[in-house]
Amino acid sequence: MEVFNIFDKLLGENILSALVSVILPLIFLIIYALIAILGELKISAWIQERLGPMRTGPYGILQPLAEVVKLIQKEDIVPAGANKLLFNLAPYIIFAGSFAGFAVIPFTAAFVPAEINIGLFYVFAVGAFAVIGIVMGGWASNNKYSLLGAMRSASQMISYEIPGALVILSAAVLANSLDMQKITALQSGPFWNWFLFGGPGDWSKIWILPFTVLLSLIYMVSSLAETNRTPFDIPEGESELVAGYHTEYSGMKFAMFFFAEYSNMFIIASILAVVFLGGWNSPFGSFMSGFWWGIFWFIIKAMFIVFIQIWLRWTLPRVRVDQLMYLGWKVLLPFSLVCFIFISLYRIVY
Amino acid sequence: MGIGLSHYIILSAILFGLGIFAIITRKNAVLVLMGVELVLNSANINFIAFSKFNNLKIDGHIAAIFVIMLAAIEVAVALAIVLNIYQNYKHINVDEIDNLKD
Amino acid sequence: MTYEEIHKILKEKFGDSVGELVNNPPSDPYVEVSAEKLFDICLELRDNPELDFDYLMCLSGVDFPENLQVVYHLYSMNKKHKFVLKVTVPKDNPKVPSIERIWRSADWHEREAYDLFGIIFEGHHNLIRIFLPYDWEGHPLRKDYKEPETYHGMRVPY
Amino acid sequence: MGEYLKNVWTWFYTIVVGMKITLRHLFAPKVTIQYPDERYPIPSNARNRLQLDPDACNGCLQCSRICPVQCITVETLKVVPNDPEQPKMGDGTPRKIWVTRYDIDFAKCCFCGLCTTVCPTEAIKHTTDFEYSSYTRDGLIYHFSPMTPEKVEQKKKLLAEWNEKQKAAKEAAAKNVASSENKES
Amino acid sequence: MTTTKFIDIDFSKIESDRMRLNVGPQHPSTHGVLRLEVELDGEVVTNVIPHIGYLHRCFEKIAENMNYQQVIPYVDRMDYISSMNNELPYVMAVEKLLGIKVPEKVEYIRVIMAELNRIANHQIAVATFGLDAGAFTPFLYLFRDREYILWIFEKASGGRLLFNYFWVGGLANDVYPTFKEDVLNIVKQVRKTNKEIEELLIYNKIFIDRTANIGVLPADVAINYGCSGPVLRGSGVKFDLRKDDPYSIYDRFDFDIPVGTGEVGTVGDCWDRNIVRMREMEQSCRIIEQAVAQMPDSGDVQAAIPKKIRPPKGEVYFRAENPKGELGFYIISDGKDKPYRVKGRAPSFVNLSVLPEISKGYLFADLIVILGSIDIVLGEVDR
Amino acid sequence: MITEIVFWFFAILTIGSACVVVFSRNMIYAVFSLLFTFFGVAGIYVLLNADFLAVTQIMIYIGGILVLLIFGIMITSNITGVDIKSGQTGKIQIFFAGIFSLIVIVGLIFIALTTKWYSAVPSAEVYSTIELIGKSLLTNYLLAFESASVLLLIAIIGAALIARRK
Amino acid sequence: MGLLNRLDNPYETGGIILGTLEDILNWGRSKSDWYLHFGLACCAIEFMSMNASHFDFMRFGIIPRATPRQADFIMITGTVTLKMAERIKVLWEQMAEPKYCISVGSCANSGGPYWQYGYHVLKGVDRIIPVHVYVPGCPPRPEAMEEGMMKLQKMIDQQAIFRKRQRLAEEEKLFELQNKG
Repeated sequence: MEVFNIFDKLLGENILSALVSVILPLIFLIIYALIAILGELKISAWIQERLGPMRTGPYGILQPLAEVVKLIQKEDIVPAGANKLLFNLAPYIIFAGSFAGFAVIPFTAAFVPAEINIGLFYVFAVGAFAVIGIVMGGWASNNKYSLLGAMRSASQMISYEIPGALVILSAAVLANSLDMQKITALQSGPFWNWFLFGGPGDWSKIWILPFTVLLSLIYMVSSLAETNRTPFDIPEGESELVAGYHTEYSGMKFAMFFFAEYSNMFIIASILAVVFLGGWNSPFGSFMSGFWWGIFWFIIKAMFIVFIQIWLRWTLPRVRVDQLMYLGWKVLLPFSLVCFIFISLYRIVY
Repeated sequence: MGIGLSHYIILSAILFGLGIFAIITRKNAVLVLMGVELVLNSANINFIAFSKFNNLKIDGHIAAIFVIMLAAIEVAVALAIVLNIYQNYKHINVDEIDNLKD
Repeated sequence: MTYEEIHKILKEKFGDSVGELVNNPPSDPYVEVSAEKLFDICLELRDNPELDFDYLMCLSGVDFPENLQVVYHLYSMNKKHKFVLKVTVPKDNPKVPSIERIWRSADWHEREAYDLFGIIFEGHHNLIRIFLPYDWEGHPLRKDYKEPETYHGMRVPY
Repeated sequence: MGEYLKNVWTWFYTIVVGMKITLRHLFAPKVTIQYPDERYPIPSNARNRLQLDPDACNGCLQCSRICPVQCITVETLKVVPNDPEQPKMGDGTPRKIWVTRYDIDFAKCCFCGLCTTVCPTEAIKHTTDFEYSSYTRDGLIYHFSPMTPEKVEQKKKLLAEWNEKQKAAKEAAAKNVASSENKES
Repeated sequence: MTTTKFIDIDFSKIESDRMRLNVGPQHPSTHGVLRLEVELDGEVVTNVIPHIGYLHRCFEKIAENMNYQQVIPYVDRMDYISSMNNELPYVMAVEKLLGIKVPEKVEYIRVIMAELNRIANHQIAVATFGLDAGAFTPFLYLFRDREYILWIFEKASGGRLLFNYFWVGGLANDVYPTFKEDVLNIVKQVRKTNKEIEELLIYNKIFIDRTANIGVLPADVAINYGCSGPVLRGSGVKFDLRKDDPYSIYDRFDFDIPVGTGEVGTVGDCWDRNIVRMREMEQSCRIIEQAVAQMPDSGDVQAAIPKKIRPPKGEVYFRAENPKGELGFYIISDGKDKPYRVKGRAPSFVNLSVLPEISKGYLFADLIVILGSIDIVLGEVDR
Repeated sequence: MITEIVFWFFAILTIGSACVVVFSRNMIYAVFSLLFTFFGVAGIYVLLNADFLAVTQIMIYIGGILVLLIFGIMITSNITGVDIKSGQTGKIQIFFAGIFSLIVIVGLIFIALTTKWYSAVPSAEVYSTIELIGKSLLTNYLLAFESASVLLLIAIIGAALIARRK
Repeated sequence: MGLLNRLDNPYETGGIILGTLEDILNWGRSKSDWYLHFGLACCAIEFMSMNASHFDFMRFGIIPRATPRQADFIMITGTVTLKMAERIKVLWEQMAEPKYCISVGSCANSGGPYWQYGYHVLKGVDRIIPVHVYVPGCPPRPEAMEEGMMKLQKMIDQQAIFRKRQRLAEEEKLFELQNKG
C-alpha cells in the first residue's frame, strides 16, 4: 500500500522526479487556465450569438495571453485604509490552497504528482484555505463590498462543503477507498462501469443507478457553489457587490484570484471526472487506452465538466443568499443523505 | 540527533504554556477561545506522538479525533454564548461580564 | 363631474378661500385658492367620496414676474375627472402648506419646487434639495437666477 | 412534502429548459457585424457628421439661428460689386455674400438635423461618416470655409474700401443735394 | 440661502450594529447615476434614502430659453430610451395650445413609432431586470432584437436613439417605402424572442424565486404615491391613459391592459411588474398590426402651421402613456415664441419615490431587484 | 535528515505563529496567524504518520473552527475598520500569568526530559491509519463514537438556540 | 548602468531587447483593455448596444469590470454634472496605472447641448480628468465608439514605455493635428 508521506517523496533520493511532479501540474495549470479563460470568453459569446475576441491573433486565440501580459504591467495598488500584510498575503493563500489540490489528481494511470491514499479527502480539506484567503482579502481591503462579499463567500463555501462531503463519502463507500487512483482503476472497462452508471458490477447495480446519477448532480451543484460561480456567484455578484471580495485588487494579485478560480474549477471537474466518469479510463474498455490516451481521456472529461460550468453560468440568473442556504441545507443535504443511506444499504446487501 | 519523542513533548509543552497565557491574559472572549484551541492542539500532539512511539497503537489517534470533535463543539457553543453576550452587553470583555442577568 | 360642479362643492364649503373658476380655452380651467386653506381643501378633495381625487398628477412651481405660483393637477382614478388648483404666494415670503401627508407623491415634487424655486412648503418632513448638491446656492428656475462662476473649484460657465 | 418535491423538480426542469435554449444558440449563426471589416449599411438619411458645401452656402445664417445648441459659427462679408473675382455660387448665380468663417463644433453638436431642414440651398447636409474621433478637443472643430485668412483680410479691406467709397459717394451726393438746394435757394 | 439644509438623517437613531452602505452613483446596477444610501441590519434593508440629481441637466431652464421647435431635441434626452414617446405628449401639448389638428397619416405613424419604441423600452427594462437578477444572456437576446427596431427608426428618422422626428404639426419627414413590411417583420421577431425569453428567464424557477413576493406594492399605496405605468398596473390597477384618457387615435385600436395578477406570488411584486411589461409588448404588437393595416398610404405629413410657432397666451397640461408611466407636460405660454415655463411630469421621478416604501424589510439583493423592477431612467428622474 | 528539517520548520512555524496569536494586540493578526499554527500542527501530524488526522485537522480546524472564530470576531467588533485592537488585562496580571505559564512550560519540559519514556523505536515500515481508525471506531470505541455523535447533535441544537435572536 | 544605458537607446542604435520587450508589453496592453462599467446618460444606452451581439465590443478584447481597480480605461458616456464630477475624479484616482480615458458624446466632450444654459453641467470632462480620445456624436453610433476604441489601441500600441519612441509618438500627434485642419 502506498503511504502518505509527501516529505519523503518530495525530498527523498529522487529530488528530480519530485520537482518534476511539482512543476508539471503548474505548467499544466497555466496552460489550462489560458485555455479556460479563452473558452469562457468564446463560449459565452457564442451562446449570446456574438463572436467573442476576434482581433488578438487568429480568431482571438491569443486573448488570454494578452491579458496576462497586461496584468503583469498593471500598477499594484494597496488601498489607503487597507491592512497591507493581509492584503498582500490573501491571494497567495487562495492560490496555494487551490494549487495544493493538484498534488493528488491522477492524470493517468502512471502519473500522479503525489499519490496518497486519502486523496479525495485531502482535496476537499485543502479547499478550506480558499475560505480563509477570501475572508482575509475581503477584510483587509477595508471596503464594505469586499467584506460583505467575503462573508457571503465564506458562509456559502462552508455550507456547501457538507453535501459535497456526503457525496464523496458515498463514493468512498461504493469504491471502498479514498484513493483517487484506486477509484479510477475500479471503473476500468467500458463506460457502463463508471460510477455515474452505478459502477462495476452485475445487474444489481440498477438499484443504485438513479442515486449515483443524483449524487453526481448534487456534487455538480455544490461544486458550483464552492467555486463561487453562477448561479451561486453571490459573493462577486456584480449587480449587488461591485466585484465581491476582490473589489480592491488590481494587477497581478487580481490575476492570482482569477487563476485560483479557474484552477478550482478544474479541481472540482477532475473530482467529478474521477469519481463518476471513470477518470483516465477509456469509455470503450481497453480500446484507446494507455499512458497518453489516459491523459487525453482525463483532460477531455474534466474539460467537458468545465464546459458545463461555463454553460450554466451563461444560462442562469443568480440565486439570493437565503435561497442559496435553503438549497444547500434543505435540498441538497437531505437528498445526498438519502442517496448515501441507499448506497450504504446496497453495499451491505451486495 | 534524530527527532525523538521528547522533541514533540517539548513542542506541545510550549504550545500548552502559550495557550494558558492567552487564556489568562486575554480580555476578549474570542481570543480566550483561541487560547483554548492552542491548549487542545498541544494535547493532540502529545496523543499522537505517544501513539507513534508506542508501536503505532491506534488509540492515540482515536483520542485525538475525539479531542478535535470536542474542540469543534466547544467553539460552536462558546461562540453562540459569545454572540448572546454581545447582544446583551455590546462587548465581549470577559472581565466586565459580571452581573447575572435577571 | 365637470369642473363647474367640483368648483361649486368647494365654493360651498370654503367660501372665499376658493377663487372663481377661470376657463379660457385652450387652457385647462383652474381655480385659485388661498394658501392658508390649501391643506383643508386638498383633504376635502381627496376624502369627499363625490370628488375622490386620489391621484396627484403633477405639482409645478412657476415663477411669475411679481409672485410665485404652485399648480396642482389632480385626477380621480375612479371618477375619471380632473381638477387644477393654483396657489399664489409673494416672492419675499414664499410659504405654502405641504400636502405631502395627503398625497405622498407630493413629497418629491415639493422638494423639487423648493430646490428650483425656493418655495417653502411648511410641514414637509424633509424639505431639502433634491436635484442640486446640498451646498448649492440659489434657486435656478427663478427668472433672475445667475449661474455661479465656480462650484467646488470647477468652472461652471463654458 | 409534495410541494417540496415539486419545487425541486421545477428548479431542475426549468434549468434544463434554459440550458436547451442556450445550447441551441451556441450553434446558431452569429449576428455580429465585424465593424472595421464589415459595415452595417447606414441609410442615406442617417444623421452623422455635418458637411457643408461651401459652393452652395449663401450665408443666410438660418442654420446658426435654428441650432438649439449654437454649435455653428458663421461670419459673412458682403461681396462688393467691384470685386475683381466676381464669385459664383454652385448653381451659377452670382454670390452676394462671402462666407468668411463657417465653423461647426462637433463637440457640441446634438445631431438633431434642424439646420439641414432650414437650409434653403441644401448646402449643409448630414453625411453617413461617423469615424472622426480625435485625440484632441480642438480636432472636433471643423472649419468649412475655404477662404484663407489672407483672402479674408483682403476681402475685408475691399469691403471697407467699398464702404468708404459708398460713404464718400453718399456724402458727396448729400453735399451735391445740399449744394444744389443751396443753389436753388 | 438661509434655508439650505444638509443631509437630514438623524444619526442618533441609528444603532451601532447597522451598516450603512453607499450604493452608487458609480454602481453597476443603479441604471444610471442614482445613489442609494442603504441602511443594513445584517443583510436586511432597514432604510433606503435615494439621492438623485446626478444627471440634473437643467431641462426646464433650457426649455425656457429655446423656441418651441428647439425644445424637441431636449425632450428626446429626457427619457432617452423611449424618445418617440417623449416627443408625443410634448408636440401634442403644443398642438393643443395652438389648436391645430394633424393629418391622419401622421397620427398613424406616430402611433406605430410610439408603440415600437414602447417595445424597445420594455425590452431594455426586461433585459436590465434580468441583468439585475444575474442573467446576462437574455439581456443580449433582447438587445439583439432592439437593434432591429433601431434600424427602422434610423431609416425613418435618421437617428438611432434620439430622433427629433415628431414635430409640432406633423413629422420631420415621411417614412420610407418599405416601412410597413419592416414593421411587420419586427413584430414577428419580437413575438418569437419573447417566447424564448419567457422560457429562458421569466418562468425560470430561480428567477421566480428571486422576484416573486418581493417588493410588494399594494394598489392603494401605489396610487397615493402617484405611481403610473407598469408599476401601477403591476399592482393590479387597470389604469392606462391610452384607454382611460384616450389621446391621439388610440381609441381606434383594440387592445387589452395587462395587469399584475399574482400568478406566481403576491399581486404587486417584482415579477408582476415585469410580466406586465412582457404582456404589454404583445399588446403593442397588436396595436402596431392594426395601425399598419389601417394606415393610409399617401397623405401629408405636416399640417399647415406658421413658420414661427407662437401659441396664444395660456397653459396646458397634456399627459400620455409613456412606457414608464404617465408623462405629462405642463406648458405655460406667454404669447412669445419661447415657452414661459415647461414642466415635465416624469413618470420615473414619481415611481422612484416609492422605492423606500417597498424595499424595507427585504434583503439587500432584493433591493437591487426591486429597483430594477421599477425601471427608472435617470435622465427623466433628474431631467 | 530531511525529517529533521521538516520537523524544525513546522515546529518553528507553529510556535512562532502561536506567539503571534498570544501576544499580538491586533485581533486580526492573532486570528489569521492561528491559520499557520493549525497548519504547522497538521505538518507535525504528518511527521507522526497520522495522515488522516492531519487532513482532518486541516478540514475541521482551518475550514471550520477558524472560520467560526473569524466570524465571531467580525460580528463582535466594529467590522468596518481593519485594525482591531484587543485590550489585555493589567500589567501585574500579565506578569503573574507569564510567571505561571513559564513555570508550566519549564516544568513540563523538565518532566519530558527527565522521565524515562517507554519509547519503542518506530518501525521504518509505515502504513495507512485510516483503515485502523475506521475499524476501531466501530468496534472498540463504538460507545464513545455514538455518544459523541449524540453530543454533536445536542451541541448543534444548543448553539443554534443560544445564538438565535430573540 | 552602462548596460542599461545601452538598452535605453532607441531601436536604431541597438536597444533591440528592450524594443521587442516594449512591443510585447504594448501589444498586451492594447489588446486586452478592460473597461470600467460606467454609464451616465443617453450614450450609455448606445454603449450597451455596443456590448450587445450586433457590435460585440468583446471582439477587441474588451471585458467589462465593475471595479475601477481592475479597469484599464474608463469611458465617460454621457453628461457629467457638477454633482457627479467629484465622483469621477475619485474613480479616476482609484484606477490602476496605466489608465486611459475615452470621452464619448457631445456632453462629455464639451457639455454638448447643455453647454449654454446648463447651470449644473460640467462643460467637458477634460476639465477634471485627462482625456485621451474624444468620440463625437450625440449619441455616437456604436461603430463610432468602436472606432474611438481602435484609436486608443493604436495610441497605446505606440506608447513609449522605455522612452524609446517618444519621437514617433510626437510625430504621430503632429500628423494627426495637421490632418484635422
